[in-house]
Amino acid sequence: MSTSEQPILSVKHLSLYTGELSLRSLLLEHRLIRRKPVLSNISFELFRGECLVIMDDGRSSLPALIDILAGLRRQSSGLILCSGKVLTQDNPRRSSIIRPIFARSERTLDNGLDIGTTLDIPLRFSTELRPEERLARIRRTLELLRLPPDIIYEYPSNISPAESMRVSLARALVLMPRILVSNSAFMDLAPTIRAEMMNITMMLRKDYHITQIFAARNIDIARKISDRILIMANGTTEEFGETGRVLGNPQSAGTKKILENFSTRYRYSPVRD
Amino acid sequence: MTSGTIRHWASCLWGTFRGRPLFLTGLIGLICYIIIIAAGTLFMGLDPYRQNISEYFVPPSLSFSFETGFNRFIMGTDDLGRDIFARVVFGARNTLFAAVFAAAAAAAVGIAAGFAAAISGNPVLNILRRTMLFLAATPSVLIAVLMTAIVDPSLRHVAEAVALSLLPGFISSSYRIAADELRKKYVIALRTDGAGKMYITRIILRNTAYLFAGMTARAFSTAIIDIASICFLGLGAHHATPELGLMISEGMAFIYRGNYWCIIFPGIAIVSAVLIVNIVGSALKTAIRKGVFENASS
Amino acid sequence: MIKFILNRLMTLAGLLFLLSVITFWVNVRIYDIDLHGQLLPEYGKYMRNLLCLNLGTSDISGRPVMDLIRDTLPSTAGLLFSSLMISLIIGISCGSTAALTIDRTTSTVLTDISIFAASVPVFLIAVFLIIAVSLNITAIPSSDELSYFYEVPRITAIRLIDILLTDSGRKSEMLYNCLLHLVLPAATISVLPAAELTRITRNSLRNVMRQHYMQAAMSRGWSVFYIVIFHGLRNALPEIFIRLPVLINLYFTAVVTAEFVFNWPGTGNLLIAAAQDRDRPVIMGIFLFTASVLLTLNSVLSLLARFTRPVTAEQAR
Amino acid sequence: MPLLDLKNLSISRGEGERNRIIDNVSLTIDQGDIRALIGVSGAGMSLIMTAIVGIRRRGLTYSAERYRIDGTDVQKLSPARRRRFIGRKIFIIFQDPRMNLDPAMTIRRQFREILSLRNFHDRWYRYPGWKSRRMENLLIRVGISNYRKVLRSKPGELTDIECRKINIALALAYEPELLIADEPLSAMSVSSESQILSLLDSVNKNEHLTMLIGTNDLAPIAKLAGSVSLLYAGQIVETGKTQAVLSSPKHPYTRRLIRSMNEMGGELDHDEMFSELGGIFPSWPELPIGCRFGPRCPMAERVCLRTPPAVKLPQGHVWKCHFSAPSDSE
Repeated sequence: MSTSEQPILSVKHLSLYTGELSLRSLLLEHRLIRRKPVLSNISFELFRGECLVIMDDGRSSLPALIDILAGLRRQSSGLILCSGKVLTQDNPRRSSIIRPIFARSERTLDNGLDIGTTLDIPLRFSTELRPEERLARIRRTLELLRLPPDIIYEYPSNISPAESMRVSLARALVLMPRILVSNSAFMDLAPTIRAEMMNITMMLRKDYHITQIFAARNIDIARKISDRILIMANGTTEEFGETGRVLGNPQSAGTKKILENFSTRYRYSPVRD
Repeated sequence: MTSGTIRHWASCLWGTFRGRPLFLTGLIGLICYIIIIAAGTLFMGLDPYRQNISEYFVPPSLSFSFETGFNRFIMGTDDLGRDIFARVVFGARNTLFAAVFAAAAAAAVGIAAGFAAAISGNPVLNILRRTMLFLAATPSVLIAVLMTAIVDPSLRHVAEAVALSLLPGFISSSYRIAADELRKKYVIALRTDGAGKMYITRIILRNTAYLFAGMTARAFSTAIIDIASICFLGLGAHHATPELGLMISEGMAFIYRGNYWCIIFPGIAIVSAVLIVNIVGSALKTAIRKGVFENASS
Repeated sequence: MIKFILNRLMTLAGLLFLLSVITFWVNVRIYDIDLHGQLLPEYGKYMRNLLCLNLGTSDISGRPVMDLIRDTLPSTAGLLFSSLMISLIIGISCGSTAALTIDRTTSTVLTDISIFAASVPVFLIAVFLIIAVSLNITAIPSSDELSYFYEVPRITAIRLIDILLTDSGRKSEMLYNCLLHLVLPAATISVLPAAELTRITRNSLRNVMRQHYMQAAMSRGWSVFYIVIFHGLRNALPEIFIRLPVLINLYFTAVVTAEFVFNWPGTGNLLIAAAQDRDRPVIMGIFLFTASVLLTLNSVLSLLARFTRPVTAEQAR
Repeated sequence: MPLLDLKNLSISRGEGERNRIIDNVSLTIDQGDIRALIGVSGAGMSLIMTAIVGIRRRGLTYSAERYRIDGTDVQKLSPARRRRFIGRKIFIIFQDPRMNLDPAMTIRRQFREILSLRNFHDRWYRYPGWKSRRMENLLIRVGISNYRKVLRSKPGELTDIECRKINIALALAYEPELLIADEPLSAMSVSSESQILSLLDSVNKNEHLTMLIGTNDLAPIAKLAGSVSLLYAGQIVETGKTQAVLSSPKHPYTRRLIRSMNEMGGELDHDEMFSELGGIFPSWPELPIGCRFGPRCPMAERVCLRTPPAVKLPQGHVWKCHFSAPSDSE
């Protein structure tokens, strides 16, 4: 796609600090509140239908970044622009623009609500559709994810883990958001299930041009699915760019370190024949 | 749908009560208690105040003789010849009504305040919640004593004192429960779905209803005990009024003469009431939890 | 952490202030002081009296309230302490047993017993103890703290200690007599808190036993007793501390009732007597005293709960 | 003689073959071997592991035909002695690294506890202060340089990777014969993962510590594990030396798994679809009747759906399928 068009998501100088009351800093730095930087000055751009994979190296703050993008936390400074317009945390339309995928589905589904209601809630609160339209939308989403249509009468306790995984994906998709965000738990699934999920997201990217942001730890996956990659270390941007270029000839030390750490002598190397 | 839900809840309730014999006995006991109180206070024309000086300290018996028919006082009479059965029935009614009032008021106000403080992180409400620590440390007896300093003692004031002493517990624990739920993953997911505060409140209330049922039942039993104790200490109802605790404190004067029945029957009434409330309360807790979370049957 | 301590201290101060205001208002209502325009001076005077521990004088006996409290408090303290020990030992051991033998008969039996015990009012326990024990075993008295033929010099005002300190020839029988007097009240008081403590310990310990570190410790094959004491109860402490205020209320009611029934020369008995003949200064004084003590106790408990709770990863980050 | 010899362990939720959550699982682990146990979440890995160390869930019935730890028949021991025996021989590390450590105890105290409760019959380091010396050595051994601070702090103040290393250090201090690790790599960043892997390897090489590692992805530890067992819906479908299994997988599920590993490992180009395994993983109430993989097997025949297959075993490479050497029909 042409990079001339304006980016669908552009993050500018995003920073996050946590402050805590501490006597030591009061005595040493004469400040009652000690600020600990979690994210400092993260900025990247992403175009429609692209897939960004964010990787980090240990003790850095990838979850915080994902939370901010998903709208679960508030950044200390910096902007998140969605197709040119500033996207605030409490934007009522937010959930139809950028949506998180909750990979730990068994915890994020309310055991008291049946799947239909769970899928209906986002539609009810951020669209003006009539009930039958909402139901139609839900059915379409279910068949898109190859889930049985009568699963909407089931309860989370009665469906298998794989199904509930798809259900939480459907929950993210009913609003047909422009951007999907997911944390790394999405990538820790068993290979066979992961393959299915990867296929679904690829299909979404190809056919519906949904932009996707994944946090990943597996470089093979990153190389496979992502167009751009953001390497973070200690809460700062280490390297950002086209996946092929970054992983092809890494410039920064952090990227090199990740690459060499990933391909340990224990990792399975496919037999080429 | 509605009929389905009704059937679902009915099945959950009945299943729970049938599940454990303890629960079943509790249910039966509750029904008997209600029947006895209703019949005794409304239909049987008993009078807890009438004194027949001629026959004081009549021992309880179910004896039958052709002249007099059944013994009129199945639970005997006290020092003034008042029918203890009548006094127990009316006393149980008074005590239970006061306890119901206290528990219900405390539960309603407390849960509402706790949830409001938790969900709208309103500083004013939270300061109020903090000040509730003050009451949390003051037992009902103490409040009752303070009230006697201001107003004349009466059952109503006792009930108010007990409600006041129950309130802070409700507020703090409902706040804690709501805060814990708000931190859970599924609520966060709801928030990202764009659900409003009211809806989230509804969901949380639904998922924690069983906890509150248990709490309210415990508060009810505590209220019964406290009211009885306060009246026993002579800080509550006026002497003539039939009240279980009061009856016992009056009867204590006679146990050295061996007239145990003055205190045994009120005692049994109190203990059975509290036991029934506890058992039925825990049964309801289980049933509601089943009804909310085990939807496989519906 | 500092923030938390400051927070608690400020709350405590605010609450004590609130308490003083309430009692002041009650005083105003009782002795209908007309404070037209001079509310603050009146309150200042009241506060000054409070700060000099001057709680007024009793209407009946005419003695200062503070002296009354000082006389009666030690015996209450002794009673409270002994029953506290009993109920702590019984409650924690029963609760741990119930938590360990979960869904076995032992656990259900213990739980049902605790439920039953928790649903018997204190005064009933007292009355039934009198009927069952004191009327049959005449050696065990059912009233007062020490029989009248012994006179003990007031040293610490706690009878047991005084007896131990005296050098009279009849020390041993005095001690025996004192303990006999202690039996019934202490037993009465300790039943309810023990039952409640059993419930609390059982629930919180059961939650702890589910954790992975407990399962790991179990899988090491160490003695269950050791694991429960040093890992289980240690980690159950915060939960227990959070629930303890309930116990405080129970203790208060129990102590007052027991002192009333067994005619124990303690503060509770004094309070009830004052309430029955509307001796307002005594009521107000004891209320103020007890309320502030309980209030401080609650804050201490919440601080303890906070300190015993281990740091979680979120707080550490 | 194998260190762990477990034959036909079954864990069931009631009567009948379809209620067996764990169905006749046999594990024999040789001295000094690293056995990888591969299965998706819900296949029952953690159940098997907790059963091995003798932790039983409520409402489940456990049965095993044979359970020996180097030669001693554990089932013959009295419950108390069994607990002590198993505890002496096996050390288990659960998935969440932080929840393995008592959150209220400092690391030093936990080391102390392990070093003092496990009685070492007169060892060379029985001199005053050997405990602290030893725990510091162990912490350095697992690659924690600031051991003084770590020993002082409580689990809540440490990072995940530190907690994992401490778990391994505790295991080394305990000197078990068998180390059971459940998902030792889950939610680890890349560099921490490599650290843990090399640590496990060196421990296995130097201390000759036998390991049973449960994980849902074989790829990261393919070269580490000497032998591998694949778990599917509570049954072990294939067991063998890792090389043998990787080079000539027998069970269709294994082949599918290895194929998806190949694809993940870069066999496909960018944005090319993965090949999928249709259907969903069966979980307890809906366990299939015949071969549990039957409904999803690409080459299933009628017999697969009717009768559970027998176990085939040429030279230590065991698999559970009706067809002896299935033709590659994919």
